[in-house]
Amino acid sequence: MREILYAGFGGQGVLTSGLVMSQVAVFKGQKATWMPSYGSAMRGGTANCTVKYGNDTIYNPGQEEPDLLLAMNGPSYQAFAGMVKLGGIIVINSDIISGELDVREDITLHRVACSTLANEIDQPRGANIIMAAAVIKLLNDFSLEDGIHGMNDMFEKKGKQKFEAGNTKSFECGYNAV
Amino acid sequence: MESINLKSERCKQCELCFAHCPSDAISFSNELNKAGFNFACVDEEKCIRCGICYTMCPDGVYAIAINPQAKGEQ
Amino acid sequence: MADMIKGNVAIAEAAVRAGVQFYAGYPITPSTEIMEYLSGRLPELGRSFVQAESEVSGINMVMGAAACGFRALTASSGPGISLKQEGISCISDEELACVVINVVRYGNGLGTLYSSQCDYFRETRGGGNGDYRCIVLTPESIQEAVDLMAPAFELAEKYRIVTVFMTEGALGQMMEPCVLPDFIEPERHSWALNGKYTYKKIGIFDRNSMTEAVALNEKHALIKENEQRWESGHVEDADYVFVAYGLPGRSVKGAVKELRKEGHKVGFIRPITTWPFPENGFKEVNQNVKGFITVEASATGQLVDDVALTAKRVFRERNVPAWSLCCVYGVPSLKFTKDGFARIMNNELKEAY
Amino acid sequence: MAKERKVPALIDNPMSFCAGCGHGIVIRLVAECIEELNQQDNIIFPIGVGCSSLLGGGMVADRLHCPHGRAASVATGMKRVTPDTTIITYQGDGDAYNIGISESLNAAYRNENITVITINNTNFGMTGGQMSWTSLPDQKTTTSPKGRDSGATGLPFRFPEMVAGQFDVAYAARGTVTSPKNVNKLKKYIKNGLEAQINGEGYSIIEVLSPCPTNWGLNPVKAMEQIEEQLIPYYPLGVFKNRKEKQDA
Repeated sequence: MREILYAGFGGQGVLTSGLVMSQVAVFKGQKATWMPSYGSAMRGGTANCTVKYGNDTIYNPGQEEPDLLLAMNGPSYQAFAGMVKLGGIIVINSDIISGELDVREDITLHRVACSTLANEIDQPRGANIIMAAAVIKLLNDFSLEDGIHGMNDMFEKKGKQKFEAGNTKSFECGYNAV
Repeated sequence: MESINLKSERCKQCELCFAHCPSDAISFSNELNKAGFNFACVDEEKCIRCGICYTMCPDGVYAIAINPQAKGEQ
Repeated sequence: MADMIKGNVAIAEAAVRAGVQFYAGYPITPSTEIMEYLSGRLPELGRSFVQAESEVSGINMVMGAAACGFRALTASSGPGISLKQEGISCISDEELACVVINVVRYGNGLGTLYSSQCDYFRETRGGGNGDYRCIVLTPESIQEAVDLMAPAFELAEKYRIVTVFMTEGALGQMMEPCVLPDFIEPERHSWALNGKYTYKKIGIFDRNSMTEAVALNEKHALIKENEQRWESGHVEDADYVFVAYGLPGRSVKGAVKELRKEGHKVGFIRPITTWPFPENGFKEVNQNVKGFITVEASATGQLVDDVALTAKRVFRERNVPAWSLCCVYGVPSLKFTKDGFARIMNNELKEAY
Repeated sequence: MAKERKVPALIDNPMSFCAGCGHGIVIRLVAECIEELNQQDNIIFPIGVGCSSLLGGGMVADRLHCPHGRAASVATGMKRVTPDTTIITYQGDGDAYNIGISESLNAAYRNENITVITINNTNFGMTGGQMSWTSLPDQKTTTSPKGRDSGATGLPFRFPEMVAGQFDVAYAARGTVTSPKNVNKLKKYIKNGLEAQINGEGYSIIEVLSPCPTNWGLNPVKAMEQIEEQLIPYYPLGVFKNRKEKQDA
């Protein structure tokens, strides 16, 4: 079973990044859960969600020990980097988290300048999709095609199919960025 | 002919009928009803069947019937 | 293939499919999405939704709709349910049927927004003034929650009682796939107020409380006998049996699986009804069991009281100790349960009873 | 020519109100209107807590004893699921205006299609005559033994005028039971309120100034005089919001 923690400022789209991950897993017939921090945390401060997926029963949908942390801002990195599983992965938004970082030796750190990339491909709101794709690539459980199909299926069911081309472009960009 | 009928057992002797009767037809019995009140009585000769007692009674004591047979039976 | 769906939204849609004709309530985190969803969905189906001016008013509107024989629902959280107790007590007294959802949040008074199980005592004891109980259903997953919605109403109507659908903030806010139940079209209750004076019960005067108390006790006894629901595993040979409901109950099943692999003879009982408490589940437990351990999201330990009382009834000849692992709020991790178990084995944690 | 006068079957039972209490007259008027509008098999009464509760004991109609003050909310739930049933709340001033002011105002605010009958006797009758929000300045009650001090406890308010002035309601009126003339006028108000509901015009309220001889310490006839002399000057009788069709006519 995989556990991923998506964290950032409210409004950065981390909850959607996590939802894309969970929906891709479900699309491929796996079990998945998505659990957010909620309430006052949704309006301003930090937002985070834990996604778990796999073929076995998910007993606890809550956070335990993430295999991967996506940190979209500095406070999220500071708060959660220590919780990542031994030998785990951390992906940071290097547009916001810059300079020297205190990184655990067992961790593989990936820097993705998601906002810069989003602007380069003319998808200014696509940073979170770029990150969702980067996470899917790094965990190596689903192919690029599975990821795109799962994501597009999700947005279509929400009635947001008009963004499909843009989302696909962002996803491909993120998948190739790591 | 109209008749005036009373359910005396319901009377609580509040005297609102008595106070508003235009023809002084109402008096109170010396006997007590089951609830312990000196219940209202109507002098049928004086009564003009105007229905004001019915209007002012909070306890449903009075009824005016347009029923000659019933009158005959009384 | 089912898609990811939010707990509160799935619960609300399940209520629609169970035939809910009327909803009234007041928004409060973390239950609000139920109300938001129904505000659009019910009118779309020609049913009624009222945003009430208060929690108090909301439950009384539910009382009115329930009295007229329709499936009526309200939802709230911690302090909101406190305000509804007057109405819940009156609905119970009038023997009307309705469902009240409590998406439990942590804390006393206004509390906080964290997920919790701290309302256990209130919900399982009736909650308001008087001598009544509510049937309390406690799902462990979104799937179980949607599957329990129609039974929640069926139980309420079968016994003319309030069913409290007690879930947790985390379950309301999380997402996972579920298969939604089919639509049902319930009939208006035969005992409903219909304007034609077919319902003869009257108010507090001219009533015989003695007779009614006897009838109420008989009803409660019948519910206890017939309606206990639980899930259990590995209890026949267990030295220690974990007891937990809701999301902690689900998490504990994972911890039991791992502890078993590590050679510990542990089992679990997961109450699905916390009232009536699943005493029958305890009768299946190994006669030589060494203890019960609750895992619960409250600071003080509440479920442990029912576990200890039930152990006393089932194991009459000896005192089986009961421990409580309290995680205050949230969902206890598998590690939390396993660490707690280790502390109990090392005599580092005193039993509650 | 005399008219036939008969207590409607709906309430033709002994009621346990005190001697000279106005409730009995109001209930009879409501029942007469229900019969005249042919609603006797289509009616539910959400009943308040207080002396109004005693209606439950004698009435032969669907009724529900509501939590104290909440009748307007219970009525809302009833009306929303059975819009063709006539729903009448029957409450006292303590129930509707003190503990239930929120529910009462909000039902009016929503223009809920129900009829509210409030018996205003300027005190809490059932519990023995405590001060109500409608008690007059200087009125002696068991919780204002030296007379109501309006500076400390507020001034009595006029609910029908309030909702008529502030909210989009269908009909608001105040009547009393002090004389045959006033009783007949009150019946017209009640009938208008019920017709408004039956026609789907919205919220209607009829407040009734009613005597409480027991707690006022007066005989029933004197209690009626007290209404004429002291209550009516503060609580004027009349229609404060008339039905649209009536205004057009």
